[in-house]
Parts: sequence; structure tokens; C-alpha cells
Amino acid sequence: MTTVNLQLEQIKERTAESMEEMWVNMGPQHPSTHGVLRLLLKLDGEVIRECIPYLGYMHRCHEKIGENRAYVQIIPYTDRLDYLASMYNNWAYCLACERLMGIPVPERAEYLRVIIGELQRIASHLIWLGTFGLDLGNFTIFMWCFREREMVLDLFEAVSGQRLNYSFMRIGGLALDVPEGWLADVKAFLEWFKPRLPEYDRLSTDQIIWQKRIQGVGILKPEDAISYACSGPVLRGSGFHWDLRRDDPYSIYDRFDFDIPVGESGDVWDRFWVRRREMEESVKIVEQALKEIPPGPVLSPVAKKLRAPVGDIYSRVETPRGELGFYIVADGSERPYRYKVRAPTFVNLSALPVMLPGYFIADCVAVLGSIDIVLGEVDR
Amino acid sequence: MAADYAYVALFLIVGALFVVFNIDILSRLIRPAKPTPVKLTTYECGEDPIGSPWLRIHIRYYLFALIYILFAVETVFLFPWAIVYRSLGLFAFIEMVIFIVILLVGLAYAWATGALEWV
Amino acid sequence: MALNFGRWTSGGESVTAEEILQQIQGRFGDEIRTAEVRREEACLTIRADRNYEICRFIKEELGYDYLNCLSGVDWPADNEMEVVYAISSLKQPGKIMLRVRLPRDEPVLGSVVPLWGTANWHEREAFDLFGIRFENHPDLRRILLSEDWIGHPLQKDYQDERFVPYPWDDRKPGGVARPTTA
Amino acid sequence: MVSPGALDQFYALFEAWGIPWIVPRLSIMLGVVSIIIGFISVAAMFLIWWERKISAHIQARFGPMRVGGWHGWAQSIADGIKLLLKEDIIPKNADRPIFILAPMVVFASALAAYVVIPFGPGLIVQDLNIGILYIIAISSLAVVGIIMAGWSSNNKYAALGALRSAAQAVSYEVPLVISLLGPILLVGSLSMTKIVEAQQYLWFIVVQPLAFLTYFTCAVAETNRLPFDIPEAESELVAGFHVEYSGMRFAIFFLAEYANMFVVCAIATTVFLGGWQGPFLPGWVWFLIKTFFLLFVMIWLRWTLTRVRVDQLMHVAWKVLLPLAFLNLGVTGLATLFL
Repeated sequence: MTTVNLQLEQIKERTAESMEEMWVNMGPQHPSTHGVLRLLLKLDGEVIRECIPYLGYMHRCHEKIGENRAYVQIIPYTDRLDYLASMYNNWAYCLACERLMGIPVPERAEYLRVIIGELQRIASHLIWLGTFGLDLGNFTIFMWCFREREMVLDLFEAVSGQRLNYSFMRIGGLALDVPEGWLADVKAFLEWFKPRLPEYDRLSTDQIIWQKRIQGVGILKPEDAISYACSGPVLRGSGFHWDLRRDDPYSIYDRFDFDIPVGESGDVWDRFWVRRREMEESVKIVEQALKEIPPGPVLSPVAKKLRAPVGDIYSRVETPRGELGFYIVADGSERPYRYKVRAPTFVNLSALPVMLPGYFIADCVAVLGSIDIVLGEVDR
Repeated sequence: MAADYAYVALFLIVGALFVVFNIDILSRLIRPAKPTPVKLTTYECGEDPIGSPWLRIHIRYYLFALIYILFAVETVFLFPWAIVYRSLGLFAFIEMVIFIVILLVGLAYAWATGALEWV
Repeated sequence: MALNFGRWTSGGESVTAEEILQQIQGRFGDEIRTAEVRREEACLTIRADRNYEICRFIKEELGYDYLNCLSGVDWPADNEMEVVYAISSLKQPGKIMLRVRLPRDEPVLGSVVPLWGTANWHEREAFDLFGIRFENHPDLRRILLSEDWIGHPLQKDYQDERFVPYPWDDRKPGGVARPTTA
Repeated sequence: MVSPGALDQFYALFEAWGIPWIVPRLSIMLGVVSIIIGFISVAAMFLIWWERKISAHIQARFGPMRVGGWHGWAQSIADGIKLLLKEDIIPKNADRPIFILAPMVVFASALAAYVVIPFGPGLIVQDLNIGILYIIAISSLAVVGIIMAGWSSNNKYAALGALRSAAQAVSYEVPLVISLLGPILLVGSLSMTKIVEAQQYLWFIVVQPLAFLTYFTCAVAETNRLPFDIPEAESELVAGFHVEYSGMRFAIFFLAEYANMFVVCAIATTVFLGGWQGPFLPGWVWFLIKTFFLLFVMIWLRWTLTRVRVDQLMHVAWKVLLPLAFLNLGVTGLATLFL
């Protein structure tokens, strides 16, 4: 294809015209692009005038693979989408299949899914906070966040035997019940974790440099947020009081009492502060779920070879990064006819070109960090 | 007087030679040298650079340089003044206040016109 | 300046999927091939030539301004390509599944980028993986695959020697031909 | 370091043997230079190890624990050997002579600053009468080297880093110099030894706290340390001006950075903390204790603070530190006049 080359030719011509503009490749091999994202930036001095993202360095035919695997076999592949929130991907995919096939989920499994999902949200936001601090030049908060994230990973290892790609959920419930004493461990973790949040604040929120770095930077206007269909903390940072856990309830989220943090101006600070407070809300949800969890089975009796009825479904959940949707077309066979992932960070990232122009290179790093991209999910 | 600076010259020369010794003699003996065309390309995050980095520098950078030169010249004047300050007394103080105030007015002007904003 | 949308704050009365369907049918009766209500969703199949007008009607007059997803589907059995828009809103309940069927040998469709910025990358992805061309798209080039890639991998008859197919072919007769290894 | 009389006898001995006068003098001088270079190398290695340990403990981990046994004390030596063994890569498009020259400029200027550092009473290589002016002048040479490195690399990140470095250096030079003028006003001399001797009864940090704060802030900026490390800013410009440097050339930049850190902290010790003055212990011990305490503060700042943005950096220099430094100078002037 010559389209890209053509564009490069045009860029070169324009560069020759104006000696003051500079096109810089940021990524794929760059410490702050969170993987192998490539941004082509047009710089005027240090100010960004234009940003063209290039994706696909980690494309691995996720959807084509999905069309050629049985419904159950896809679960391990969903781990690799957003590898920082694998549990939530499993859940989103299983939920889509359950909705498509009309499979019920036992009560205890729903509670465990909520507990695990919210722990995953905490872990995912922790790694985000750490790497965001790293982008801003604060290394220490990265290590502090990883300390607590390791504890969550320990909890997940206890239930699934894995630390990153769990494949723990099944269509119709969970693979296994949690081991004895695990729920008490979760409770102990929450008790440890709650006083840690003010500690992070001392390294981040309370620092005037941190505040000045991210306030009023990378503003995403509400109309842009809607137009680009942003979701999750990016959407909430722009002032929308919107969370699928409450507004399009799935699983048993309607039984819990939690707040939805919302930003005001849509700058990096708002997105940061929304995620920061979401961790507190997740703690609240897990505490409520721990109180109410009933005994019972964790997996509905399901056929070994699952076949979905002819039809299609678009099913969405609120992952730590936003709206993860699975669009599945079934033709009655044991594998999906079409399997499309609506990845939250793919969609959120598409709004980056409207957020960046007019800010400095240093802000580019902060804005990109505030979107919280995971390239495994963007490139699929 | 000039002999005092023999050490300065020697330090500068030895400093440069130390670098040459380390890089071009000591390290050369023991390090590998296997250049490949790819290895010798310019790093730009793994992509081919577009255009040259040697381009015209924005005029704003020169504003900082100009303001700096003003103040650098001022400090050159300030050092001898500071040494003889005690012996000159009030006269020195008033004279320097006038001098500094003129410069500070210049700074205030640069501040007000936005010359101190980074591009 | 928090917009602070509560749950479905617009208007107060909730619109049902049937009413959505009626409104669209009242306006674009001729354009609509099929219409049904399924799981609280208004599902529509429309003709290709006026998809932009229908989308604009849905966005601006019905107020469904949030394009969740845009995906292509290949139907070689019908010799057709399909583009599916999943549309919803942050202000009101209800979802719309809008399908457009295109001829498979000439899949061309009007772009909805002027309505939804998010359609930009979704349409590029559909172009990349299915070969569906979107007219008036500002920057229609490959997004996930490298620019020198040949073919569109999510077409059902796409072949690649590195591609390992599903071991059991249980597709029904009349379905898709099984992808073969070279 | 030795009494002048002994040195003269030493020189006379050589003259008696008919050896030209320059030989004994030069050999003594070379000996002094070697001692200083040895000191810089050891101090830099220690500082690197120390920084790694401090940062590790700030971050709830251990840092190097294996090389050499006790708390990985030999880690820096191992790293140095590794860097010696690394391939030296000079990009094809780089401006080769300037690329090679840049580390020399940076290191030579860092080394030359040690000429006037008073490690103890009499323990000074050459007590220049314009000592503090000299040290300011010579240490700003390093910026020339940094600009050379960034410009000659023919790399956009390096060029941006060089530009940032130039702007940063010129901006912080002014408040740094003016904040040092307050103590000079009190002493009436630029000689480092005289400045220390003037603080026999009272450290200048007590009478000049504002000057100390502005000086130390500027010093952190001059050495390109967090929160002012924007010329290298690894998360934005990858490594800034030295992104194309590898192996021993990179190591020289690294060494020079730590040597410069020591210099700015030594100036702060001399001018504000009473230099070698202190009870019981020998003068050089006191000097090292104070300097390493300030170095600890620098390391502590680095691992706690967030990096400032380049426009904020300029803002701080011109609109906060410069007025403060002038205020301090004016108040000091008035006070000296009327008290």
C-alpha cells in the first residue's frame, strides 16, 4: 500500500518548506509509550502541533483466532487482550457468551466474580498510577504501587495458579471455588491497602509539582468525549457521571452501594483523580461482597461442547479502562462466526490526536499516560 | 599570578587526556568493535528519522540568551563591587541599587511582554 | 462544570425499542429491509445508499449519540458484507443495532466520521481487515496491519500458509468453506 | 598539602642534580592531579552505589545485594568494568569530531573545578584569589560540552535535550551567582579559603538562609538532577543529549555528572556550612561529612519529587528564584551597611 508512503512524502515536502517544524517519531521503542505504540509528532519548538498514531506493532489476529476456536477455547486468548486486567476480560467474554446462550451463573460465582473483578480493578489502577508516576519522573511511587499490586497477584495466584494470565472464569461461573481462608486473606489485604492510599497521595497528589504538571493539560472536551465514544475514567474525567456497573448493570452490581467519581474539566488531573478515587470505591464494593457472599456451587452445569443459537450480541462491561464490548455473531456451530472486540483503550486512544495539539512534549507523556493504554488490547 | 593558573591548565589537559586514555586506549583494547549498518543508524525509537534535527532554532530561545547576557554582564560588575562594598559604604549601595533597578525594570518588561514564557 | 448525568435524565419518560423502530420507519420506511426488537434492542437492517442520513437522524433527532462499536461481518454465502453499528446513548436507555448489507465484490459505504469521531479508527479497522471502503473517510488506510500487507484477513476466504484452521469443521452445509492450509 | 619550605627543598634537590626545574614541579602537579582524579573516581563510584542503596530503601526494596558481598559494595566497580567492555558506537550521521570532543569538555571542566575546593585547612590544590568566580565560570563550561554532545549526535531527542540544557543553564546561572553574592558581600573576598575562615564563629546558612535555598535549588538544576533533569528526561526525551552515547563515552558523562554533584555540594559546604570547620574531627572529615550530607539531600529529592516541565523550569528560574536572590542581596547590602 502506498498511502502511508505517500503521506510520508508529503510530510517530507512540508518539512523542507518550513525549517522550524520537526517531525519526531515517539515510539515504538520509547520508554513512555507503554508498549509499542508509535506517535508521529509535529513539533514547533517543543510544542506539539499534530499527532498521528500508528498502531499494529503487536497485532496478532486475535479476532481471526477467535473465529477458529470453540467458545470455551477463546477464554485464554482474552487474557492476552488487556493483560493488566485479565480477570475482567475473562469475565466480559464469559458474560457475553452467557447472555448469548442464556446460561445462568450461580450466586456464589457472581459474588466471587465481583470480588475478583474489583481486586483486578485495584491492581490495574495501581499499575497505572505507578507507570503514570514514572512518566512524570517520579520513580518511587511506581515501586510503592507495585508492592501492593504484588499482594493482589498473590491472591490471584492462590485461586488460579497464575500471576498474570489467569483464564479463571468459565462460561457459566468459575473454574474452581476459592481455597479455604482466601476470603479472609482478601479482607486482610483490604485492611493493609486502605492506609496505603494516603501514602501514595503524599508522593503524588500532595506535591505541588505533580499538581502543576497535570492540571489544565490534555483537556478532552465533553463533546469530544462523546464523539470519540470514550469510556471509563477518560469519559468520567470529562464530567460524565457514567459507569456501566450502575447504568447498564450486569452481574450483581446493582446490589452494592458505591459512588462514581467524576472529574470536572477533562484534563489529566481529572482522569488521574477519578482513577485514584475509584480504588476507594472498589475497596467498598469488595467489603460489601465479602459480607454477603453465600455458599454454594460456582459453576452451572453446562454442556461440554457449547453451541450458541443463531444470532448476534453486543455485550459490554466496565473494565478498569472503560467499556469492553464483545460483538459475537453465532451461526449455530460450536465456534463464533464473527468475534469482534471493542477494546476500550483502542477507542480512547483514538481521541489522543484531539487532546495533544498545543501542549508540550512533556505533556504528551502525561496525556498518553492518563489514557491508560494497553497495547495488547489496542493492537489485538 | 599567572603561575597560579598552571594547575587550571594542567587539570583541563589531564582531564581531556584521561577521557582519551579511557576511551581510546584502555577500553579499545578490551572492547569489541563489530559495527553494522543498522547499529550505526540514528536512534529515533526504531523508525527512520524524517528530516534533519539540525534545523533553525525558534527565535524564542534567543530571547533567553539575550536576557542571560544582560544579567551575566551585570554579575561581572557585581563581583568587584561586592568585594569593595565595605570600604565604599553608602555610596556603593545607592549606586548599585540604581544599576540593579534599571536591570530589574528590564526584567519586568520582559516578564510583562511574555518573553519569559517557554515556547 | 460537571455535567453530572444521572441515570437517564433526559425527558424523564423512557423510550422503548418499539418506539425507536417506529420513528425510524416513519422517516425512512423505504430504506429499511428488516426491523425487529430483541433483548431491548432495536435491530434494523438498512440499505447502503442512505446510511449516513439514517445515522444522522439517529444521532441528532433520536439523541443516540454514542457509537459503541462498528464491526464488519463477511457473509460469503449470501455474497454480501455487513457493517454493524452498535449505537446507544448516555442519556436514555435503549440500544440500536444498525446493519448495512453491501455487495461482497464492491463493498463501499458512506463514512460516518463526520458524525462520530470514534468511527474513524473503527472504519479503518473494517477497511483493513475486511476491505470495506468508506467513502469520504478522511484518512482511510490500514491501521492494524502493515501497509504492504496483501489481502484482508477477516474475509472468510482469506488464505495464508501460516494460518492454522480449526481442527473440526462442523459448519453446516451452505455455510462457509473451511479455510485451507497451503 | 605539604609545607612550602619542604617543597622548596625538594625542588632544590633536583636542581642540584642538574635536572631542569620544570620536572620536579610538573611531577608534583601530576601527582596532585592523579590524586584528584582518583578521588573523583572513588567518590563517584561510592555515590552511585550510595544513590542506588538510598533509592532502594526509599522504594521499599534492597538495591544491589550480591556483588562483593556486604550490600553489594562492589556493584559500581562491576558496572565500570562492564562499561569498559561495551562496544563504542558512533552513529554514521553524527558529527564525529564534536561527538568525540564533547565528553572531554564535560569531564575536563568538571575536573578543573576541583582546583579550588578547600578540603581542609591547607588542603586545597591552588587557593586562587578569585576562587568562587573561577568555579562558577569553569563549571558552566560543562554546558558547552552538553550542547556539543546533543548537537553533534544528529538526533532529534539529543538536539531537544541540548536546547533545553542551554536554556536551563543560562537561566539558572543568574540566580545562582547572585545568591552567592550575599556571603561574598559579608566576607569581602572571592577566595574559598577566606570564605571558610570568615565562618569561624557563625555559618553563613544562619544569616543567609534564603541565599542557601536559592543556591541549592539552582545547584540541583545546574547538575541536571531531578526534579530539574529535563535535558535528559528519560520518559520524554529517552536520554536527551547523551542518547547516542554508549560504553565508556557514556560512562564519562555519568562520571562527570557525579563529579559535578560533588562540586556544587562542596561549594554549598564552603560558602554556607562553614567548610572544614568543626570540633574534634580533622577538617577534611568535617568537610566530607557536610558535603555528603548535602549529596544525600540531593539524592533524597531526586527519589521523592516529580519532574517539572520545561516552561515551569523557566518560570521558577526567572520569576521566583531571581527576584528572591535580588531580595537577599539587597537585604544583605542594607544590613552590612547599617549593622
